[in-house]
Amino acid sequence: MTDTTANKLQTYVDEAPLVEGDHNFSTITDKICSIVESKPPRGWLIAFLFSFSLLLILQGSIGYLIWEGTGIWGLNNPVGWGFAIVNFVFWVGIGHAGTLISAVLYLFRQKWRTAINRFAEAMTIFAVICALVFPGIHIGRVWVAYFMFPIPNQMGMWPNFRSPLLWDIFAVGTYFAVSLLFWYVGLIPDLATLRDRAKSKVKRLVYGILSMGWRSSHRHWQNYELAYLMLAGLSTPLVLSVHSIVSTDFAVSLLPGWHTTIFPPYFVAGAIFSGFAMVMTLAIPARKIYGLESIITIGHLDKMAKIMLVTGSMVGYAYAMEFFIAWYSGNTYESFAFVNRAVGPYAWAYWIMISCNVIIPQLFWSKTLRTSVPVLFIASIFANIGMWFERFVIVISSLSRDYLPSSWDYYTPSIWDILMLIGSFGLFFTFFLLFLRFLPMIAMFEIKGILPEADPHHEEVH
Amino acid sequence: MTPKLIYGILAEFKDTKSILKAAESVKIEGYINFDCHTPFPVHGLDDAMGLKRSIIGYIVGFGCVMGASGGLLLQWWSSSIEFPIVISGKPFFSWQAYMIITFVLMILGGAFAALIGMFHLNRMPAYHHPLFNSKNFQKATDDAFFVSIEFKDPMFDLDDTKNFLVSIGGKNIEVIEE
Amino acid sequence: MGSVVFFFSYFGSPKFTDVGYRPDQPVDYSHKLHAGELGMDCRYCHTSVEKSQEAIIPPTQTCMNCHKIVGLENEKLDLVRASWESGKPIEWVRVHMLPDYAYFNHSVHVNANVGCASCHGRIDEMEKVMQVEPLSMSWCLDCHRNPEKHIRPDNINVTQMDWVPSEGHEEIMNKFIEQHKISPPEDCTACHR
Amino acid sequence: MPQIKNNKTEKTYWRSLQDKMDSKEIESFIVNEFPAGTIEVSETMTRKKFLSLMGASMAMAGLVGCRKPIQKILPYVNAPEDIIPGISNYYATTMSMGLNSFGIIVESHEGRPTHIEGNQDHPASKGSVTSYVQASILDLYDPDRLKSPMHNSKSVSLTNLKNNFTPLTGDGSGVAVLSGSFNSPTTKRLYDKFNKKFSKSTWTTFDLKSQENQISGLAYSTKKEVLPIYHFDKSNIILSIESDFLGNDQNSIHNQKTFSKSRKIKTKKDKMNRLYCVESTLTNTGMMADHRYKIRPDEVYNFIAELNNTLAQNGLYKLKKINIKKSIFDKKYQKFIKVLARDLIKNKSKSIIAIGDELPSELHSLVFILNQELKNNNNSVTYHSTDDFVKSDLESTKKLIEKINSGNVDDLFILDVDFIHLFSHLLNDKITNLVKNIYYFGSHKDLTSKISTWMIPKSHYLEAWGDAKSIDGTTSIVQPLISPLYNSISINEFLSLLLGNDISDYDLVKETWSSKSSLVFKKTIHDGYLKSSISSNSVSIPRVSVESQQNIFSTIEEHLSNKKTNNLIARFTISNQLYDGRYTNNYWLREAPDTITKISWENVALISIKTAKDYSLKNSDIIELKSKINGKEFKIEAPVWVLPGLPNDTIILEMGYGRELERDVDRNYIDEDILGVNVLPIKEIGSYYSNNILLSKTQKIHKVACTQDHHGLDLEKLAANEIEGRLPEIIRESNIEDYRLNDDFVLDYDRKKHIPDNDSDLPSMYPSHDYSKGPQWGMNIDLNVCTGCNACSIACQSENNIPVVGKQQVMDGREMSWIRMDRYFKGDVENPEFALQPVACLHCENAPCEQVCPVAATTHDKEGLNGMAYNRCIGTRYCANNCPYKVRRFNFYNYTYDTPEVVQMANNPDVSIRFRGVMEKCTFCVQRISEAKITAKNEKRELADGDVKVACQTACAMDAITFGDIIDKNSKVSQAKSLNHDYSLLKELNTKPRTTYLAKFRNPHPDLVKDNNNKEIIEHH
Repeated sequence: MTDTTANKLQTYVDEAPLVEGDHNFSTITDKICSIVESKPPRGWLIAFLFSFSLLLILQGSIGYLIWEGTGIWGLNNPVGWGFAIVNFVFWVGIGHAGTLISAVLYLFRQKWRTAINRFAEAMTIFAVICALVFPGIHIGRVWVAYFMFPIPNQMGMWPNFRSPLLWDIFAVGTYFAVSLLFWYVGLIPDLATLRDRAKSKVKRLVYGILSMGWRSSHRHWQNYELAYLMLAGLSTPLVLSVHSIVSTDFAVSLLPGWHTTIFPPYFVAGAIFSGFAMVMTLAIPARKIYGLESIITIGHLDKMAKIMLVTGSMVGYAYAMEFFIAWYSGNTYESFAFVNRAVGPYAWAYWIMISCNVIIPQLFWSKTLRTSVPVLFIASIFANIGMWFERFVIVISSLSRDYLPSSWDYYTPSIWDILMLIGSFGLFFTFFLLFLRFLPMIAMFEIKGILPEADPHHEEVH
Repeated sequence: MTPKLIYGILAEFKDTKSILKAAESVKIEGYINFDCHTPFPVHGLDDAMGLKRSIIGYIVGFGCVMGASGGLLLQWWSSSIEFPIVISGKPFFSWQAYMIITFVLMILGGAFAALIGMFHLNRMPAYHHPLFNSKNFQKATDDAFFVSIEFKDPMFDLDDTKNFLVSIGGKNIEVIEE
Repeated sequence: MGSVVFFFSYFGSPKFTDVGYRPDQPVDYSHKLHAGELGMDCRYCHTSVEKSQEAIIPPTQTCMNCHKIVGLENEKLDLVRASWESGKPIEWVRVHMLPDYAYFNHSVHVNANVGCASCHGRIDEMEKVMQVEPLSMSWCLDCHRNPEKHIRPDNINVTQMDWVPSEGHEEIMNKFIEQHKISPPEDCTACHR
Repeated sequence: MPQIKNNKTEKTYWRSLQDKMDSKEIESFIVNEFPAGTIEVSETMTRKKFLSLMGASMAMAGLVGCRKPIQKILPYVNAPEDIIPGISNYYATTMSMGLNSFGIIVESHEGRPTHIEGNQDHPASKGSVTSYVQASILDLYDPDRLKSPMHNSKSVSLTNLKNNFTPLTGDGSGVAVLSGSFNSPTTKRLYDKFNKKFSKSTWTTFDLKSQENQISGLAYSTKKEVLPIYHFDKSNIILSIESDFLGNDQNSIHNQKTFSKSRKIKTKKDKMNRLYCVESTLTNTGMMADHRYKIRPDEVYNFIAELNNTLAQNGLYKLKKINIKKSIFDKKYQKFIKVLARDLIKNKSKSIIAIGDELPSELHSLVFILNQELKNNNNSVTYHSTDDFVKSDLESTKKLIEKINSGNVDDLFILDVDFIHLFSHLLNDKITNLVKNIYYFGSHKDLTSKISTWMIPKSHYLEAWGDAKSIDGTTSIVQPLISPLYNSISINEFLSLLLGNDISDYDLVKETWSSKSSLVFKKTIHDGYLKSSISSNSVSIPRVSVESQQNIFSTIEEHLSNKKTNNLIARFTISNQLYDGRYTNNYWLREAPDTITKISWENVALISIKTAKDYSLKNSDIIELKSKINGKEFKIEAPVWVLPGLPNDTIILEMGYGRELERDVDRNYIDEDILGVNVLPIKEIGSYYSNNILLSKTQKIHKVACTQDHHGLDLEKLAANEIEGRLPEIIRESNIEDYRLNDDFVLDYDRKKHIPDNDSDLPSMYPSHDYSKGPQWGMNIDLNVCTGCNACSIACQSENNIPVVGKQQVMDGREMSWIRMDRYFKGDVENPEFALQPVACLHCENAPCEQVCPVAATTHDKEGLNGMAYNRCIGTRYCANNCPYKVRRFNFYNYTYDTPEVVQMANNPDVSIRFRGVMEKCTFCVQRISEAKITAKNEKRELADGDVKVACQTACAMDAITFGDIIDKNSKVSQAKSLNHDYSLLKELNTKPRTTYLAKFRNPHPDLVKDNNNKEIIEHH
């Protein structure tokens, strides 16, 4: 084609090509399948062993927790919730980017999502698993946790559907199920690819079973695409609702600092913020190790950085609003709760939160920083830290000083709190590394779908 | 060994453009039981093959309704019929509080409907299919585009169909046995 | 999933696990003989059933009231006599076990004309006492929700074992319940403290 | 609980006894009352309850595939007539303490005493209890008690002891006996016998907290050995000089009962007494005072002298002026004295000057004169002879110690006094060589038992027959509730052993009472006291001419100090937790936070804020205190705690701590070795403060478990200011005068926030639930009379099986007590005002805790109770978070799993024991409510007001707590709630609490108001 047409094409696609380098269908297939088919790089092995040992720590401390009782945590009378709940909300938040990227961006026809949606979804699922661990173990009597499910029983008792905790169970549970479906449905064609390329019998069998006998028939594609669209359509409101519902754990209570109507939107913004941060934290090393720079391009990182900038600022705005409303309400308890956050005994946590979530993202106003990989990497890690502290501040500082001063107390985490936090990362990364090893981390058929030659009319653009 | 039955004929095409044309002409020729196999959904192929819109949307809708109504019913029955308990002095059926779970279950119902519906319409899982006997067909999940015409098509004739496929530019024509 | 739920909620329920519990007792005392054939009133031995939360297992004394005179040779009674002489109580095995966090009160039920048989079954036909009702919470609630099935009119003795409600019994009892302000509680606090 | 029932059960009890009333069969009766079976049954019962822990978790939803472990039932072999299993009996008996004794009603389950309440008709208890009386039941089940007699640390059987224990022969030369003071006629009788038989022996009595000075002081003026009893209900003006009559006092229940009578406010017109308090420590009485003035112990002489003179100037002309060279008090103080004096005179015969019993005797004499000139004597203050008592005697104690040190004692008999703990610093180290035999009659393996050749275990008062007298002379019989758990004997039995004959304590008591007819005897046992003996000791004191008392004034003159001193003084007080140390092993009392400092488990050295600054000390720094006592230097180390409202350069030290015991059982969460500090070494025996203390700061730190003011709030202006802002709303109060002008002042705080006056107008998304059908339970707490003593919370602990969690857990903020006694300081740090507020579950109608529980474990019943179904609770702790009053307590660990079986016998079988991971809280004593309801149903009657009395309510001697049906407009509680100074806590949250509070009133003297109307509130240690 001529330069002019080339320019036309540019303006038509309106963006830099989503896949760089001269890729065609088969190179894409080879590139991505090879990761699964060839032996893992040493980096992977080391990372896996490390995170697996962390996972063992988690298991150990959970065992001890169930044996000894909740007392091993730093909890006390006013502060009934500690790290466990903080971690829960943190992980649920992380779990947001995945489905958001695939579902929402899919509905908005954001083609660039294809490069990252697969492992963003994977990340979601593993994060939600980590999240689900904590409400499970934080209760005093784990062995009767089933009371929370509506199971017919000899007591004739049913759960209390007014309780935000129960909403959580349903919301997060559903979110997990739907994300899993969404992810799996997306995987089927690629699993078929792996099946067809598989050398060993075992692999062919396993991938064969998983791919459900997919034969890339177009009559299937038709249902498949619509179903996928439907799932995307369903997950979008779900994604937005889940963290809103999680936020009701706090918003519905009457504790000063928790009882806030701004929580739902601001939790969602925070969740997206931390979610993208985590995607960034994972994508950057992954693309380096597996040499996927051509598929997960700087362009992608740049776009994610922009989203982080936006959501980060939204969160910042929410922080400011909280203060304003607290002051404007004229409610002494309310205003004290927030002043206490900023200058009280937990001020240190508060200011870590502010600097990580509000100040650092402002770096992304600059194009050069947005496109510098190390900056992005470090910033994203800070964002994760900041978001963890946001939950810490909300949960602990509010609880430690509520209405009656006589019961005020200070909360200090015990060693077990910290071990479990670390351990949860072990759980997360173990899963994630296994995913990288055995499943295509990038949606091949979708990438193919956005290659220029995928468009039947791509040669006759004039 | 018993003589193998014929399933149909498989022809390979080089790119999206040609598969589109091929599908079109197969349709025009009057074949019904034919199919295209592409590594990714190729746009415009539905019309080319003359496929009707998928009904999966209705299935999902049904799933949503079931989920929502089931959820609300459960909450209403258990809290105001089965065992009414005074909680925070609120009415037994405090619907405001029950909306959330109702909504969530609606989504869940829909999602499962979508999955099951899709599998059902595609008759999946189907672990055994004649096409899998073709070595060449494995490319279908990589970078090759195929048209397959089934034996049970009224117009099917081994030689005519073969020639027809050649005429519309099909490569590596293959007869697939069951 | 559903089957798992069913598994637990059926095979786990007292209906399945508890009903039919019939432990061996140190003395094979026959309710069939005493309550059935001899027609002794339950309250002869279970004295405090109208006054206290517990119906009490009778002291050895009670047995000896009669067995000082009758059944002197009966070796079934050796243990009873031994206990009487040594002053060591007989170790009966509890049949109807309520969990310790459930506080059941015999007196209030008996005084509300709930028959013994409603919970303990036809004791008068049992050689060895057996649990016939699940004694589960939902089972309690069933009766608390519609007591008219089990409450007896004043002229019927609560200890009468073979009594069966007559036609239209429930209508009569609904009136009775209103008159006597019988209000079986469904609150948690009624049984759990 | 319904008194009617008590009487009924007791009646049957007595009918059954009459049948076999000749003393021979009494033996068999005592045996029969507690047949071998009983204890076994009750044990299995508690064990059963204990199993309910595991049961609670496993048995639910029948999830247990395998069935529960086989349960054995042990019936009685020979059923005692009076015991119906499952129905608790109530017996009257008496607990004596020092010179006073309290009539009590003991609840007993299957022969197992579980709970103590006051005896309505007994003048010394009037239906209520002190925390000591309440907790004394735990001592009965103390697993560390001495279990059998020991000879040279080899245990001896009781019969063996009784047969060949004849330590005393001859005239008893070289024999010395040391005991505490006692009021039991029988013991007195044996005491006289002993002194007659062993004429050469010396019997010494010693109390750490004694009325000796008071008695001798009064004796000097009145020529009679008497003690005063104050009648606060007959007085408008009360001055307390170093006297904690509402708190740690012999007769505190009587004092509180009468005090609250003239303190309760119902309408604008009601009068209210005015309490002035002058003290060097900080006491519950001080916290109640309308005017509290701190004073250094060495200034008390001056204060009383100046008061005397001012009174003399202002109308009591008969009083002799004391010549004061130069007043050491500043203007403010002198004005106070002037106002006070006028106020006293204005209320002649309607005022009281109460003075701390440890103060020197001449002051007591003078105060007697003052009371006399104020016409209080025989009106608001009556005097009661103490001739029947064997009283503490300091001088002879000193002599005894000399004798011991100089080796003139061969056989030393120590009767239930931890001799070494008290006197180790005065005793010769080689005491074991100096004294041939030491016989120790006591209950624990303490320091004294270590040096003694013979140890004879002492029976608990609920295990032994005996008798007792109250200060007013009321005589009563102590009847056992249970046969001795261990091989122990009562003091009477021991004394008669010493006299060479082995007689059962029942016979001994019977003998003492032989003058009375056996009918009277029985009636006395049944009622718990002898009607005819009420205030039989009272003596009317003829007027004493002031002239005859010259040298009182002169002695006082000698003691006056002419300039303000600032040398360090150590002021010693009796512990609020352990009394004089006798409750060292009572974990209820140990853990109940001190009523003032809120510190549990230990004692600290309390100092004022200024002193802390001067010596640059902060909380829990360890200081070393040195003091020279007749030439020898002694020192102790103790952690510091800063408390507002203390005089400067004065260190308050609580006695009774640091008493080392040898323990048989070791608990997981309770660290037995936490004993506090024994401060006695630096205390000069007899004096209540020591001068010239040397203070030096060590580098050591000792973490102290304080249940309030965690995390140094005082260091944090932010928090302090916030509390200052909130307090007036949380604890609403008014000066009585302002109240007369504006009697619905409590609503002003709400109106300021635009909160509607009545709850129903509060906006809500939901229609409110209909609670119109009765009974609807509610509670009301009168903050105006709450002294913050711990009686209610310990009563609750005893009634509801609340576990003890130990110091570490308390430090971690996990104390379990259902009633949190909030204590706030108000006003300026040097002279703060005090606000007290007991907070238990308020049973909100719109309970925030309920809606957040995912499993409906905490729900409302139709009578408005906010119930907890422990076995449904999964322990999300969400309810606790969402409780604005923070009254829910969580079992972070399995605190009860290692409760010794004998301690489990103290458990109330009507309340389940909570397993770890379960939330618990006040239930309005739901077990008592259902008991009352069922009894009413069985008796085919309606519930009457007063049928249900909750544990805290009965315990409270101030009658601050009322409980009942709020639908019944005539019930006490409805009337209290209808008062217009009744308010609900945090009303704006629309929780509609069922427990409401009556506002606090202060009654300052108009002329003094401007001095302390500084309304800055601060929270401070």
